[in-house]
Amino acid sequence: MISSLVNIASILFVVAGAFFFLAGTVGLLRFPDVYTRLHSLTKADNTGLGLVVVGLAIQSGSVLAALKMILAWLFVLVSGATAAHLISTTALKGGIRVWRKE
Amino acid sequence: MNTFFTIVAGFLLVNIAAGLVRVYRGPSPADRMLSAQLFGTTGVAILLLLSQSLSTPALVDAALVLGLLAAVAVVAFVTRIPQNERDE
Amino acid sequence: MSFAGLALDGLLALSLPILAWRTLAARDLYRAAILFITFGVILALAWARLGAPDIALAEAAIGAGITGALLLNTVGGLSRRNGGDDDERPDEPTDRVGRPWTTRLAVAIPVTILAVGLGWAVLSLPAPTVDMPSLVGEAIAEGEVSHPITAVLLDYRSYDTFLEIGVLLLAALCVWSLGLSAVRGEAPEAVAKSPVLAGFVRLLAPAMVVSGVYLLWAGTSQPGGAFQAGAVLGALGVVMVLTGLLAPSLGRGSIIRAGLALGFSVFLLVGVAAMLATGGFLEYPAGFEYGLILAIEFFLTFSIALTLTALFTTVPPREKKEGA
Amino acid sequence: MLPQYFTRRAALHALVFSGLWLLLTGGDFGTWYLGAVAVAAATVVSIRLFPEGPGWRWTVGGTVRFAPFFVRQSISGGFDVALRAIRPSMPLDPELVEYETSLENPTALAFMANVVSLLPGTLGTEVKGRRIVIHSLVGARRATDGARDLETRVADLFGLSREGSA
Repeated sequence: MISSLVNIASILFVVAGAFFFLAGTVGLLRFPDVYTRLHSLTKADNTGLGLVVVGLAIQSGSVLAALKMILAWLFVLVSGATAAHLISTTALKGGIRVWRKE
Repeated sequence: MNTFFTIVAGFLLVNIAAGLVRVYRGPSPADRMLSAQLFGTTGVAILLLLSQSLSTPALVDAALVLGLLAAVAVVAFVTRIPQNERDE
Repeated sequence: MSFAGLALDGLLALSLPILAWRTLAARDLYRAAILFITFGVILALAWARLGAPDIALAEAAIGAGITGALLLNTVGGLSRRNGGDDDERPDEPTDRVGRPWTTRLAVAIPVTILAVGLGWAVLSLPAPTVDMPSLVGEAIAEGEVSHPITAVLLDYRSYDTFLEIGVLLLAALCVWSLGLSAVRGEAPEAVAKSPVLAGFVRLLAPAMVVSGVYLLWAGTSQPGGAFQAGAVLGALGVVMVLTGLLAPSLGRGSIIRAGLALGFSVFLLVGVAAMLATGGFLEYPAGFEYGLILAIEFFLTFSIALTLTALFTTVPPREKKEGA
Repeated sequence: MLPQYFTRRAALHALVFSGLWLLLTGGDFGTWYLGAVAVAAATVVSIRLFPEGPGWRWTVGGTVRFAPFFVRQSISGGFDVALRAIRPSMPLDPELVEYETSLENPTALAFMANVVSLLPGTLGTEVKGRRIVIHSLVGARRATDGARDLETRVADLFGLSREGSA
């Protein structure tokens, strides 16, 4: 009973995570300039990974294993935000203009 | 349950494949770099899913290393690739 | 195997050769570098599916991490040399690569021969004549460590790692002999002075050190080991050179040279000493295996990390400390 | 006074890195001999790379107040950008906003610039002195309001008193 509840919760979290990854990819392809694409890189994918980690963590059955996966998420969070900052600063300095609505 | 995780892993791999269109189109070097960074994040998620579905805890270590080193290439990109100063 | 697993494997098997082809056929070197990083990520996933988590780990560290930085670094260096004239700068940051048919042919012939040879080798693979499982079982009975992976890795991996550190050392010497100019970060001021970059390194450096030593320890009972640990610490060295925290000459020449040779030397010394004691090269006396191997791997990790950083900066260390 | 402070800081760092080591090894205390090497090396690296004092304290109360805010905001940030990407009309009206913070501490400033990127509709780009250039999808007004709110919370988290925070 409990294990099937855990399974359902796990499936919900992982599916929600996969949805955010999909949205991130759609943003990567549809958004008009490098800055808007960076929005989808930092937010959609990190939320997606966070949800996948939660879904897997409640499956793992060990607190330490769950914490280790959360640690992996934190590493990605830090490097994702830093990468977005560095890439957007370089793009601004490189003279890539901000896309504006017509 | 393991089949479900494998399916999601496959779905995320398709996401990477679709994202390659952005690498192909660019147009700026920054666009290509950010796509590669995105694939790294997706790769971490796939490795975590595979670690569960294949019951291989060591793959969590691989995901950890991938996450830890994901930004190294970005640091190399911003410090080594010259950016064109375009006219405003 | 489930259908889902088969589909995932098929997707991996399909995307790897396509990515490899696109990487080689890319219009310019920068795109090729980006595609290579992606290739590294997918390759790590493929190794994970093939049940080789240790290679997946190495590929994540080397392929997606440090090789990507190495290639981007090279692309940056090349476009600096070629794009001196500001008006002539192409839209892309790198030169277009011309590929005359002679070059293509010169590459295509050996590659085709290799591919055919490999295909033939795989198809004509004989039934294994060496009974690996029973050999491993014997080794476990002889050795001190009980975990089968531990025993195999520690007893048989020695030669492998020994040759790897030798090759790396030779590569560093070859790069030094080319007389290239020193690599240093040349970020625009807004990036170099950004507190975000400094904060990132501040956070990352100790995490990489702890993770690196963890991988070294992990190698004794699960995937991991000196090479993976060295790759993580080498990546840290690369980031520190690029952000200007470490001079490209790395430090005092004699100390750096000694550090590069340390892993190889300790390995050789222990191996020879073991030969004098037990009669076989790298055959450790009973009861000392675990400690000896861990000590060797420790020094190897240090040397591998230092060698990777030295390979990246491309200049031999000076005898006197720079700026002292 | 200074040496005492230095060792306290080193001890604190060592404690954090020991926690990281135990987490990675799965709580294996039998690995203390290598763990000690790892923790010592990491502590030396972190103190040697940045010898100047931090100028801030990590406050427990601030962390407890910050964590739920962070989780809530990053989920809503993810939702916001996901909806923008998937809706056929793709509502985007980007503009660049400069926000001047009163945070002087570089670590707090870097932390803030990074977290701005995880809030709904805002992306922290260039940091010029104490000004953060924000690329906003939600207009200048909401970006500034969000940044001001975040600034207060970051100051709370780092135990900094904002100058002129009236």
